[in-house]
Amino acid sequence: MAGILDFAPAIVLLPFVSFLVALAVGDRLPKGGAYAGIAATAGSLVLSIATVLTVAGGQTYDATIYTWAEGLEAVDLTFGVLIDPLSAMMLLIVTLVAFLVHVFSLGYMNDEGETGLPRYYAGLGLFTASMLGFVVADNLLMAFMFFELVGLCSYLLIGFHFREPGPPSAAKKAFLVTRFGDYFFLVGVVAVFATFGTASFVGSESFPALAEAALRGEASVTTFGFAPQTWFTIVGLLVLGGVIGKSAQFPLHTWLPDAMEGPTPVSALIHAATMVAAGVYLVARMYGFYAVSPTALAIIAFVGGFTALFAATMGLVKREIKQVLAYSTISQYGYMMLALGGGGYVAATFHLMTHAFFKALLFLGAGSVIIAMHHNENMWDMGGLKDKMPVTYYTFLSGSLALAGIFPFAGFWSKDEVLYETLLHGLDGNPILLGAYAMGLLAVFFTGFYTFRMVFLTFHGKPRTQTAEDPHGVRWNVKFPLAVLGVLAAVAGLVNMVPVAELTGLHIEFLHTWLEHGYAGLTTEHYSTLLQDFAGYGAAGLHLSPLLPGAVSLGLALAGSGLAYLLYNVPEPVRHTDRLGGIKKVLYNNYYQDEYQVWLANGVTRPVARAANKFDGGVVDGVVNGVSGVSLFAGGRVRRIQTGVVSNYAVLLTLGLTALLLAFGILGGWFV
Amino acid sequence: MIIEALIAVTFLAALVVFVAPDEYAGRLAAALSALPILGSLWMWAQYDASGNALLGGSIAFETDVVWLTLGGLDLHWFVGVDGISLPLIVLTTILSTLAIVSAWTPITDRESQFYGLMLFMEANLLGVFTALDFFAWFVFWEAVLVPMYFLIGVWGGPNRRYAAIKFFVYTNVASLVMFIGFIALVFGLGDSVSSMRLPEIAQALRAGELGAFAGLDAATLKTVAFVAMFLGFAVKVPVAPLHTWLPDAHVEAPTPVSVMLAGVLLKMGTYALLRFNFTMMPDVATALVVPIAGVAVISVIYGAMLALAQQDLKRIVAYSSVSSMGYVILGLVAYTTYGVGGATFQMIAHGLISGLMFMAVGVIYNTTHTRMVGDMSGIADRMPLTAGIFVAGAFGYMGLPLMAGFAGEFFIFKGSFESTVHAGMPLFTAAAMFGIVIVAGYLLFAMQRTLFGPFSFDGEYEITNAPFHDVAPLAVLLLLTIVLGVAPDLFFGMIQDAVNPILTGGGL
Amino acid sequence: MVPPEYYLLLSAAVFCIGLFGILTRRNALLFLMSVELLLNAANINLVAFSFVWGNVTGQTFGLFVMALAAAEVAIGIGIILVLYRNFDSVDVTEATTMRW
Amino acid sequence: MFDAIALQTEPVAAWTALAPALLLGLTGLVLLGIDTVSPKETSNTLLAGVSAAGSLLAFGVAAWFLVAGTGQVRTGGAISLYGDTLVVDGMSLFFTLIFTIVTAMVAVASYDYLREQSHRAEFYSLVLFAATGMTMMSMANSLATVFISLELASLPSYALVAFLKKNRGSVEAGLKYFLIGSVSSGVMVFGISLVYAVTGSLVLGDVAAAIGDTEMAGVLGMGVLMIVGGVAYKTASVPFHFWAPEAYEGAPAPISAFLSSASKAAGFAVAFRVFVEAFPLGAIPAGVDWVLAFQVLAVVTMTLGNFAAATQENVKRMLAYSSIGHAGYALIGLAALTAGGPNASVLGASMAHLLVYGFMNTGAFLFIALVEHWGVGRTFEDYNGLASTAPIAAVAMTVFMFSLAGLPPFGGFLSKYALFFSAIEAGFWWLAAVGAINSALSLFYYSRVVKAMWIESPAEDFEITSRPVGLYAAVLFAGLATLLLLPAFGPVIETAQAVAAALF
Repeated sequence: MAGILDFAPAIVLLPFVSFLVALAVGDRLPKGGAYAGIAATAGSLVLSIATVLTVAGGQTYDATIYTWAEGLEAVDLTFGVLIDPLSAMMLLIVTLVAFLVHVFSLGYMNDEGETGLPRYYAGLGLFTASMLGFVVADNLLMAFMFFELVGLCSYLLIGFHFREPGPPSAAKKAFLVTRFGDYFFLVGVVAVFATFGTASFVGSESFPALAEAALRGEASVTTFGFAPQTWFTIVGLLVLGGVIGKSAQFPLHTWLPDAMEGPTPVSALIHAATMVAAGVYLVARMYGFYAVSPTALAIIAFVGGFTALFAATMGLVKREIKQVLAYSTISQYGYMMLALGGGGYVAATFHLMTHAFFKALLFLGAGSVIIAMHHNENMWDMGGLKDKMPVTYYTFLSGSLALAGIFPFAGFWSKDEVLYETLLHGLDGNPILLGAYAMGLLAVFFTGFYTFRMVFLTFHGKPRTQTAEDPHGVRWNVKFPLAVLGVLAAVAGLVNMVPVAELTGLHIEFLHTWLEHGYAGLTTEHYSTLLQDFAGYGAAGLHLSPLLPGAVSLGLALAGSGLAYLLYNVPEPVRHTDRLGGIKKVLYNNYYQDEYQVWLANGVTRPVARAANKFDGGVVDGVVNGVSGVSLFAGGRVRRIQTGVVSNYAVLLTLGLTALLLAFGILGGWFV
Repeated sequence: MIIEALIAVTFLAALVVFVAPDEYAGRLAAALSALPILGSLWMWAQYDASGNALLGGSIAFETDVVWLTLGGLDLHWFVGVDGISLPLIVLTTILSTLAIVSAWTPITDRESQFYGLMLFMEANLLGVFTALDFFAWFVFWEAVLVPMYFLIGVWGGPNRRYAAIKFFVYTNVASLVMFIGFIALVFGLGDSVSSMRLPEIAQALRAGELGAFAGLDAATLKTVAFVAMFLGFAVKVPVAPLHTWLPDAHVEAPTPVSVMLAGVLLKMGTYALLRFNFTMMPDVATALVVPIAGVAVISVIYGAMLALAQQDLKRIVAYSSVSSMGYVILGLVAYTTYGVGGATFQMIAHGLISGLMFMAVGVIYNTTHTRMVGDMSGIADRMPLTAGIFVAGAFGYMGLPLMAGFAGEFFIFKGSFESTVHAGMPLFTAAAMFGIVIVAGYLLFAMQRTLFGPFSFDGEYEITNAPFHDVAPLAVLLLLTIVLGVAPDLFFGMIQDAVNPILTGGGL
Repeated sequence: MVPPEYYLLLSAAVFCIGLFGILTRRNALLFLMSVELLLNAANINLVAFSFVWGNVTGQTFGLFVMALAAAEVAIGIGIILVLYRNFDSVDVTEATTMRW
Repeated sequence: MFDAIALQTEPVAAWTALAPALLLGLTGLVLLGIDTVSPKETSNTLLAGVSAAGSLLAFGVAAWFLVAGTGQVRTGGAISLYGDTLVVDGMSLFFTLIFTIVTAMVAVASYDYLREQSHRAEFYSLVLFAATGMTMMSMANSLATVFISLELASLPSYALVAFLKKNRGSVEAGLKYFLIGSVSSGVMVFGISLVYAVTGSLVLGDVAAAIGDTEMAGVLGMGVLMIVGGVAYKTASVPFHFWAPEAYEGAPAPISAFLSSASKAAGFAVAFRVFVEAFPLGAIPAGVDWVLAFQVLAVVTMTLGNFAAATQENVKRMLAYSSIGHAGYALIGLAALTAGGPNASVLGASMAHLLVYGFMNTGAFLFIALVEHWGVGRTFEDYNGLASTAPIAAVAMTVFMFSLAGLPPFGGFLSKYALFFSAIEAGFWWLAAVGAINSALSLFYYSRVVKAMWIESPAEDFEITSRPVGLYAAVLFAGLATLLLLPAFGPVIETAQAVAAALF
């Protein structure tokens, strides 16, 4: 067994150690423990690179490293590490972004003189560790546990500025909404255990394999009286609940924009690489289980497509730069879901990767802008920053082009493939996919628009405020991460240029080949067979050139960007979105999603709780007190017999005796 | 003899402390209460028994002598432990000491009496968890009420008289109901038992040797007795709707007493349910699975909803206990290794975590002299350490993975979902599991309102970090919670070993 | 000879008269006398049935009863005396300081 | 094992089996003698000492007999004396233990209680004569001796209740006790005469032999019920209980203790023997169902007693009602009898409860005596914060209260549960259920005393100067006994059930 992969657990443990260090002695370390975190993530990054290289060498790794609960006459619950192409790639992404975010934090937190830095770096460390643990998890239970820890960290980091009113509330909302999704996830985990007796991802005894076998009639599992496929769909959708929560898909997306209350590097971490990615990654991780259930796939695709469009429209009218980015995140993860549902396993992974880079970049860029603007996030107060902070501007631009999906930046390739795959399988006679594809396509236009509206409002035109006149400078520790990511955002797409391959016939879709390695049950071929056999994807076997769809989406992206250019790339841009009138209000209020969810929480649940409380105090406890009250009242009456007049006693005594005599006389028949 | 030594030492400690001067009664009590901890840990280390004490398994540290004869039945002094009782003993000894330490600040008058009673209660609790003869067990079971009555009544809050008498009478009525049910059962067994030793009775019952008695045929008698005993124990647990004594008791009781009440006394109920109803009469339990699982789900959801409506931090935690103990009932009725074992594990986990939460609330109360959510805000600014532990404890209560609460709850959910006693168990489980969302709801709301946000406090007290001996118990409990959450097998192994015999035979 | 039932009826009548006296008389002494009637009702039975059964047990017991009646009266008079001292009357319904 | 066998094998010595009763009677006479020798300056200490010594001696002898086996199965069964009108057997000795120990405690306690009183000698001697009467009651084997010994116990009691001649309460109590008592004895003796009319005999054995083939079931039934009435009076059971609350409240506290413990027990002694021996369930005519009667009385009595006690303001009166309630519990001993049932254990449980009750209830009333001695008021409020000034006594009282309520770790717990236990064993689970409900309620009012003493804070400081030796000694002794009767309950219940078995 390859030595290097045996160190895979260390990838997880290093950031955890940094968490402990920062927690214990952070206040006595320079930079509040920042260096510990940087060192740890750097170490993890190096190890991840080594891992990727080893995996590229065709090796994989799956080992149980700890038995959490040993079942007596019952299944064991274990922790294990699973290294295959997918997790290796994800490790690389996570460690890279985490490392860069740690570096960036030096600029954003330390240089800005924040307090409570040990807490911050401890949070970052634990967050990274949890995410990495989730990535390498080799079974669903372990995945869930680290999934929850990720949630905890998001709570701690979003609520970092706990002395202000906003962040704690946002943190609470983030945890609560995702918790709601995790409820279904947990039910799903339990259901998986009850159905298959195991929750491991990999191997012939893994639950996706068993599910497939069951459907092929080669194995039998407990399906609680349902047809196997129906039951698998139910279980899959239960797990999907957690995904929808964490990946901020409709209708559980509402926590994400509020999460912008957290420090910007945290936003970068959450949205680019960790928490939100976790959901999509989970679906990819257990894709074999979803692939056998067309219903689940269709729902995933539709939710994804709808979310992509829905969030994009909301992004059109936002004022704060981070809000725009937040909605773009939701929208982009919608694409990934769309791809997964549409059978584009590789496309989804691809987009996951490219998005990680360009979204991290955009957030860090926004962060540097925010530093410059003295923590004012309103784009209408900015303008003309491109000359004052060129590094930020050009990297940010690269990220924006990627986000908008403009050729040849990373986003173009991945998004293009997402749409292509979906269309392809939709044309197999799958109208839901076609609908989802339509929505996704439409969203491309909006994406281009809001992205460049943001760019132009922020960097172009004339400075609209005093701060924008002379912004606060940023140092290397901000510029370095931006530079790295800027490059990646530009070139990351080149690893999988499907259309070019189509044209030239060269085999340059490296990611495809990459994901064809690894464990038998976890390869793209296997997935496509599953999709074909059980979901009918690609059954018709029709061929479709990726060029035309690519051209269409590119055209739309350009159109959107162009419109933004016309409207906002002027010295004195005006609020054109006001022309939307009522629609703008609706959009600006996010279709009143928050309102109804808050109403559900406060307007429905709390009154019910109060009613229950009244009932408890009045009826349930009332009965208890009533009993004692009645007893005491009865006692008060009983003692009244004792009048104190001895003659009455004589009377009562006689009556009592007579009563006894009569009763028993009649009973015993003495008088006959 | 170790068990006798343990109980005797604790009783003596109680006496010593009772006559000790108030000045250093607290320190003395803490020091003396370390002895039982050592003893219980020694037992844990030496533990070599296997199987269920009631079902023919080997019994560790066993003593068995005849005490007296009643109605042709021998009453024995019969004590011993198995994998179910040992963890509870460890929990009891550790929690008692921590509770005593946490009392140093809030208890300011009649200290020697207070600590004496605490130790007296601990001794009786140890008896409850070790006694294997019904009458000996029942003596301890009832004797626990006496110190609790005083602890609430003397050192409690403004409404303590009502709370104390309510607790006293309510639980006593329950014990009497249970007593009648059990004794009727024993006589229903007739000559097949010669003593009140629980193993004898349990095995006879599972062997189906129950006969007709007092005009009831065997089946009816068994059901009636089961229901009577279930009701009797359900009050202690408490299962909704028999829970109303609990919030009053908790709110009035001083913090250390709440810790013992939630941490250990409630476990008496579930422990007894497991030992008696679910071990001795699995056939009836499985026949009544729907109502039992029903009340379990109701306890979980209803209790959580009630907690959601509270403004008093202590009431929130009190009602959430009702919620958490509902899970235990669900696990017990599942009759799977993970279900029953998880229920037992959850007793320990909830003991630690609820103790932690009550202590944390107590520490906040010691400084602010209020527990009302509305009276304070942002106190994390002034007492960060306490706030931090509070947050950690709260997440433990919400079932955060790698903390004990998650282990217990997940075992229960897994066990009851895959349970075969009734087709509806998955639905019951899913319904009960929604509790994890509500619990997150009320704890997060409470923390947001009190710990976070801009600091404001309308009271004349100076809010600063709590003294070390207030925070130390919290830290210990938090540590234990995490240790048990990361390595549940510390207890879960022996628990399963003791639980598995219950799951087979006996009409199952 | 007189059938035994008649004795029973007689004694029952005397017993009822005594009881009636107890229920109606408020004067302690009269109350006491009524009690004597109860005892004598018993004596009637004892003597009569001693004759019926032809053993002397009943008669002997009758003597004991009379003796005890005397002793009872002695105590009773004493108590009535202190009652008069404390309540200035021998009305049994006067003494009602303790009730309920 | 001494010469217990000799005691009954040699006819000449048979009367020695009466030793406890004789000792008590003699002590009473000695006390009168002392008083006549020096009427003026009789030393209280001497009187108390003599009476305590006498009763303790009697206790010792009775205990020795019980251990030695006098009159018990293993030594040839009951010793019958004077034409079988008196028997000495295990049960009589067991009850003698109760009477004598209570008498001793009362005597010791009265040492302080009577310090300001005159006519102490009469007081002590009356107590001892009453005790003698009770001992006789436990031995009476003929309806005649039953009635005579009952009167011998009652007449001194009347005088004792009214002992405080200047105290209206005491006098009123005496009057009521006396009037109800005389009526009840009238009823009882009439019942006896009816039974005689039916059976032509008064000796219990002969009665039992004769009732089988009688055609006058109605008359017999009336007689039996009237005897039930007499018993109910002595045991302060409904509907003959009316004297009890006033008598206990008005009487000097030691006498309340004496009556509510010893006298009640004596009533049960008579009841057990008479109904088991004279009207055995096997032989009794169908119409005469005294067990049902006792079931009714038991339920009504315990319910009325407890409910009335729950709302009292006066502690002493609360105890009076609670003692009615306990009479109800003890009646289970008769109410749960069945032809061929586990009667011995039922009866034995009841006896054991009476023994434990003898300690805890006496102790409780003596604590009241202590409080009266201090001149603290009688209501619950007056007891507020008593524990802070008199912790030792308060602890003892707490023991009594919880033991009466049936909580561990005290004797009352086991005795009460043994009672319910045997009731269920006999198949009367509903009796146990009623008892359970009642004891739950009793927990409420007993704990009111505890609450007042420990939880409430005193309205104003008591000026408690004295620490009366005698009262303290008696109270603490009772408390200790109540505590020790939990571990030592084994021999008690086993003896009780063994001697009870001899009756069937």
